[in-house]
Amino acid sequence: MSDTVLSVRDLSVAFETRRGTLTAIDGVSFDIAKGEILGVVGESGAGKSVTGAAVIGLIDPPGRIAGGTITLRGERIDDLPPERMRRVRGRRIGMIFQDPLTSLDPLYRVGDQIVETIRTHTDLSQKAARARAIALLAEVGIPAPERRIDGYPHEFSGGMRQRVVIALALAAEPELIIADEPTTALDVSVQAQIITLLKRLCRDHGTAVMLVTHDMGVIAEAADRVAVMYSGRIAEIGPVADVVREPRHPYAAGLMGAIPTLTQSPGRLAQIPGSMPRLTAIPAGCAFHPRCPKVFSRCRVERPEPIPVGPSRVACHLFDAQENAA
Amino acid sequence: MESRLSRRPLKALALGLLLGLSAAAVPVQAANVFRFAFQGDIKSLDPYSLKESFTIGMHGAVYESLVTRDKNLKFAPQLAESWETPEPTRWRFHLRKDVTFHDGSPFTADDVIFSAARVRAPGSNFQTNVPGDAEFVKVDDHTVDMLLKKPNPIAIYQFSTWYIMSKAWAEKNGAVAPSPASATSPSYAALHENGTGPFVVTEHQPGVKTVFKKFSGYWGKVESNLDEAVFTTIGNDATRVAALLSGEVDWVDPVPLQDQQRVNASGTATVMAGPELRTIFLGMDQGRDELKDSTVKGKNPFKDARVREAFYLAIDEDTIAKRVMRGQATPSALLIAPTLYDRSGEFKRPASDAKRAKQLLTEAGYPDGFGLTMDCPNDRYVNDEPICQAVVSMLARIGVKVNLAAQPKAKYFAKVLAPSYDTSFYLVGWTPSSQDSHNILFEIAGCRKGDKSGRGGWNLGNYCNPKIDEIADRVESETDPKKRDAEIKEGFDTIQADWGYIPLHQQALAWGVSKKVTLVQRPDNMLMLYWVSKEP
Amino acid sequence: MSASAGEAALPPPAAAPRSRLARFRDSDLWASFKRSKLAIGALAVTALLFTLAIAAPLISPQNPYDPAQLDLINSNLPPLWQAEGQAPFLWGTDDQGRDVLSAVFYGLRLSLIVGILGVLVSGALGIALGLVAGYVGGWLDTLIMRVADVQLTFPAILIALIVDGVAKAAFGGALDTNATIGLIVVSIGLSFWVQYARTVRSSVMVEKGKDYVQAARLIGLSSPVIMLRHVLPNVTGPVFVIATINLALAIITEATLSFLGTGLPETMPSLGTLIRTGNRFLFSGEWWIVAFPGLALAGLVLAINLLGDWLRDALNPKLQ
Amino acid sequence: MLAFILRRALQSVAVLAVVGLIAFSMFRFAGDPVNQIVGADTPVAERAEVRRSLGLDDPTLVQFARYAGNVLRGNFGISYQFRQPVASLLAERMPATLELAFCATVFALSVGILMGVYCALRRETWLAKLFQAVSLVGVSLPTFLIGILLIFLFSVTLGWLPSYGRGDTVRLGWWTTGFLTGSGLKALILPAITLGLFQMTLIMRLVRAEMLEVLRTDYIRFARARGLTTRAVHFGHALKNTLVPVITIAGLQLGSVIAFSIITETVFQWPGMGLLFVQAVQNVDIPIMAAYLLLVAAIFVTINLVVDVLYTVVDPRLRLSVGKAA
Repeated sequence: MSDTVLSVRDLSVAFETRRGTLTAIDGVSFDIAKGEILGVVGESGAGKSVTGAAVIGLIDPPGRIAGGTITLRGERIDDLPPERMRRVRGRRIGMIFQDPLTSLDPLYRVGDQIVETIRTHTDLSQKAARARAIALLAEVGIPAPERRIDGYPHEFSGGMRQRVVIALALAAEPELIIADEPTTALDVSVQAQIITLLKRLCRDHGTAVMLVTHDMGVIAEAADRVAVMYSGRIAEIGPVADVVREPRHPYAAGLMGAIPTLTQSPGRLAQIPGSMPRLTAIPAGCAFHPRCPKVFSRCRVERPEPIPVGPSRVACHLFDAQENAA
Repeated sequence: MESRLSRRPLKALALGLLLGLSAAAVPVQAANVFRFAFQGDIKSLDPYSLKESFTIGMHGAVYESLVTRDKNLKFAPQLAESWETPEPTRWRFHLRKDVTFHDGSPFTADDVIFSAARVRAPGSNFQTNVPGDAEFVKVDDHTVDMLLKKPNPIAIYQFSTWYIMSKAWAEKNGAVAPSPASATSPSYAALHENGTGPFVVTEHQPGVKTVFKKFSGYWGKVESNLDEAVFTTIGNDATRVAALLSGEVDWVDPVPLQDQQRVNASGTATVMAGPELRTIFLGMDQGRDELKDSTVKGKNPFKDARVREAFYLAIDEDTIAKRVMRGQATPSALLIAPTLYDRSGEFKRPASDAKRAKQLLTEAGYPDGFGLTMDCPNDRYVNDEPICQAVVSMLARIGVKVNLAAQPKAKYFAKVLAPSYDTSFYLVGWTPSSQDSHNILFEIAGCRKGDKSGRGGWNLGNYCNPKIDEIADRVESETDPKKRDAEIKEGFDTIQADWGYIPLHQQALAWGVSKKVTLVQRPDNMLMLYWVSKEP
Repeated sequence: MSASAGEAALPPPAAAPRSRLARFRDSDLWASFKRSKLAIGALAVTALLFTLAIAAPLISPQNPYDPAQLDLINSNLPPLWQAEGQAPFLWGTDDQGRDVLSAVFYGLRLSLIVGILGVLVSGALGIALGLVAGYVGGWLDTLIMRVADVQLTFPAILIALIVDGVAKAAFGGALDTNATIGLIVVSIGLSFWVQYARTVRSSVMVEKGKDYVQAARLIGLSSPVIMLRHVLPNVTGPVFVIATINLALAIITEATLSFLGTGLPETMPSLGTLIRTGNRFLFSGEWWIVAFPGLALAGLVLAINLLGDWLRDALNPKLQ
Repeated sequence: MLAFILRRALQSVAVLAVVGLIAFSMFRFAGDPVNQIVGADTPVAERAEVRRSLGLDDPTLVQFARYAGNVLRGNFGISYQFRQPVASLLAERMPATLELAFCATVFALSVGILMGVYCALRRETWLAKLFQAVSLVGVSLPTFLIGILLIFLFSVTLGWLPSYGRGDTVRLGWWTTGFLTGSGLKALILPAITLGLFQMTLIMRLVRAEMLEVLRTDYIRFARARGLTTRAVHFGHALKNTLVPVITIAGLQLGSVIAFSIITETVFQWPGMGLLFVQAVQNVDIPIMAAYLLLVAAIFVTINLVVDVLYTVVDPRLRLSVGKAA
């Protein structure tokens, strides 16, 4: 797909702490095309959410973008002044957070929050904005939206609230939606509905989606392509079918060990012994090498760069080595 | 040209504004209001409720007595035009005929007879103001006789603070008795007044403010040019001084000693100082067989005259007067102020001598001293608690360890006064209300018998020498001033020889007075509103 | 995972056993302490004032509580650096010839004693009631928490005044100094327990639901004891913060009581009493009588408040 | 909601009953009331008569019932010092205290919230640090010292404002007000500041802490992700959510403002209930002390109830827990 919406190149994010600078994201690159859903997976602390936050420009101090570029439809947005970046947020990039229970301001009616978002980014009148809000609620599948629009967040169930959040993210017809663990906090039965909804909306509106999750099941169900992150780097990125069925990177392979289906209860993700290193103690060379079953000497000293392997790109010396060996 | 035109309306506007402002600034013939503040409050308007100088003075603006005292404390007629003693036991008072109460009713002999009964009724704080054995008889509407059982030259000495109330008014409002009939009903006379004086009370909020206004139907001529006087209580010393200095009030009492210089330097107010009639003294419990709250068990050291002398000599009154009182006190050898007793000059205060005091204690069997508790008020007299503290440290130097219990006057008096007389060693100030030495010999130095006469009523330590009671009785009926003074001297000599009391000093009055105000300061520390004038 | 990933990913405590001190030095508390100059300053001032208070009898030129050492001749002397100042009265003397410097040292001591005792009483009361309320629950919990609500109505001053008034009415007459201290301590204890109780109670509520308590119950262990062992470490932080801030409040309360005339007597002055008596001389130019005790009190309370403030921020994980 | 309010009301009544019991015990057992009423020289027979007229011979329970009945009818007994019904004494003083407390609260709330918001939004500016420092000094200086310093500065040295009392008041029915005269308004300034200062610093610190916490919540992040203006995020969402717990605390504080006015009223000789109470304590006037206790409790309970109701109005979720009392 050539119609690239988002393009991230060599993105690094650093946090200044009293123990020195911690690099949370280190040289991450990927693209998302129009209407495409890119899944981003990894364990907690792998840098998935930080990547999302970096794209939408919401990294709070002491964090900052330390390097690389983010371009939206060819326009660089990582160095925009705050006020211009604000206009990008909501208008061109929408965001969905993990916990619908806490994402909505409890003191305002949901309708008011949607209208507020619409009117911030468009010239619609109060009345028109309200009509659009009702339409949005209907679109995300809220029954009786004319009535529910005047409800408070606490009057909605978790799934319904996530639908409201999605409606809010869609309010100004953004080109890109960053969905940060949109289903994690929901019941399993509701998860599937939300994913289906997300997919449908994305298809209907042609919106690009960055779907951050640690749940391979969700990825398999929803994503077109997937990026596997480990310790702030992309280990493997490629079409979902390839990565899931034929993971190349040993870490990705470990992740795919057990993919729960949406109808089953989610099993444990990491079947790999050991745990991801802390940001303060990322080993030299390949960050995964202490846990890697196929580790060899080069992994301990040299950091692998992503190299094309089939339709995917994989950051692993193994494939270099294979070529060498062959 | 154009600019001149445009400026004109502005000018006119400014002028108009100015005119308007100045018109608003000129008050419409403002009433001449005197604002004044005292550290305590006027609790009750009932003139028989509380024998306290300031309150009595305030009542004196509203109520009047048969016989009053003038600016020099000499007797002067008030409701009685004149009086005579046709025989030693009969006093005849000729009443003024042109007097009406504030409610418009006329003043007659019946009111005097009623007031004589009420002032001596239970609950009155002024029972001793009128001789207990006196019988009042109406001769006609404007003549009253007072019949005594025995001659009494000082029978009317306390009449100036015995205010006359209206019989009809009291009866109508259930205020016949000084204390209300039932303990659960409020007292009418405490909140309302009906006197004959030059001022009426138009507003009375106990503890907050009391408003006096000129009484249009007053019988006499009033020196004061005030239309209104507003009284407020300001208990806090600093606040009170600040109010005077900022001109919010025209008169305050007292000005704390340490602030007097500042008030005088302010340019807006001055301190009116003068000797007060009140004498500050220390008393010792000589009645109990075992001293209360003391380390001495089974006996009372104060029963030994040497111990009392040791206490007397240990206390350096000169230093107290100079330092604690900052010179605003006159050390006194007597329990009465010099102006009230002609032969005061013959008495000398023994000089302080800590060595001798220590020696006396050793002789009395307390070589290491002993411990006891001292009671002291902390909001009654000028620097009362600092005086007590100074006494404590002076006694510490001869080995006497004093535990000082300083309390607000309400609690203090509740403890040390009748009926419990719960004190071993205390500080009190006393002004003889008759302004006569007999009162000292009778109430302060008389043996406390607990009878109705009131003898020894303020003898909190029960110092008792029967000789003084005999002298007091002779003084009471003695009519020859010379002989009387000699008798009194014998009495005071006896007290001193017994080391019965430790007189300290007469404190100086310290009124803070605005320079706009002229008024009269009498040594009895009463502010009389009818002598107050203020530059309008 | 949120954008604050950097902070959440701090290194785990090293596995090897280390000394308590070493662990403390490595802790966030210590790190944040080193960073905060204000906290260091506050601790230094507090430590200095505590030391002065403890060492008062050793370093004071005079024992201001011993009346035999006071001499009226030396009254109202200005500080040493002024023209009429006299040795050894560095900060001048009050109207009784009391050395202001010594009086401040001893006053600090007394103010701290009253404050600390008050905090101990309120802490003990609050923790006990909080434990009971949280553990027993039911109507007892409701009762205790309702009483706590009522309690909040009445500031320490009001309680102390009422306790004082009632005590004086009941016992009649003046109380001696020790009884007065006791009265103030009780008043402070009675008015500051609520916060401890609420903190402990909520912690107990959380622990009560946890598995180990249920498990302990099942195997017949005395669960209150086990809970105590788990609850107390959890609440040490908050309780310590409350105690620090309450100590400052208690000292102010005592001073205010003294101002209203129900505090410590002038013969045995605390800082509050010194300010009350010195207040009389504010207009007269004898500023040193009130200024030094006032500064000492303000400094003490400020330093303790700063410490408490910093402790609260440092111990609050949400604020890191 | 009605049930909730009803329950709170019932609890309030219970609280008042408890305080009533305490007040009654003070009244009855703290010293012999007879001693306080009659003179010291009153004979035994008369004392017995007074005792009977007060009903002190009845069983304690009967006495309490009678006391409670009297209190409900507004009869708090007769003041020992003033020989007046306590109820009318208190009624006379109440306007002074309430007007002072009102002004102090308005001052504390307006300035406290402003400063708190500023400190939360501009944490690192020198002005915010100055506010923080001032607030600490504010709580570290005893109220009476602040009052005296203010008098010293503004009344004595500068001569701008009066040092004591209420100035001229206007009588409106039984209420006296200082709001309608120049001198009355001027007289309010110093005492209101003195009384409000402590609450102001408290509210400032509370608002600051609460707002910092709110700014970290998901819905604020989400609001920013929606591209709302900083203004809308800070004042539309963050401030409103901050104020919910602040209302509770401020409401509770109003009760203690009234009680704390004891000190301010003493310093400024403000003719309110607090001054009356201090005088009552000094003079062991138990009926006034007991009535004051009851009154403060009643005011507190009423405020609490109002706050609860207000809470349900402001916060649609109707959170039952009374916030996190700081």
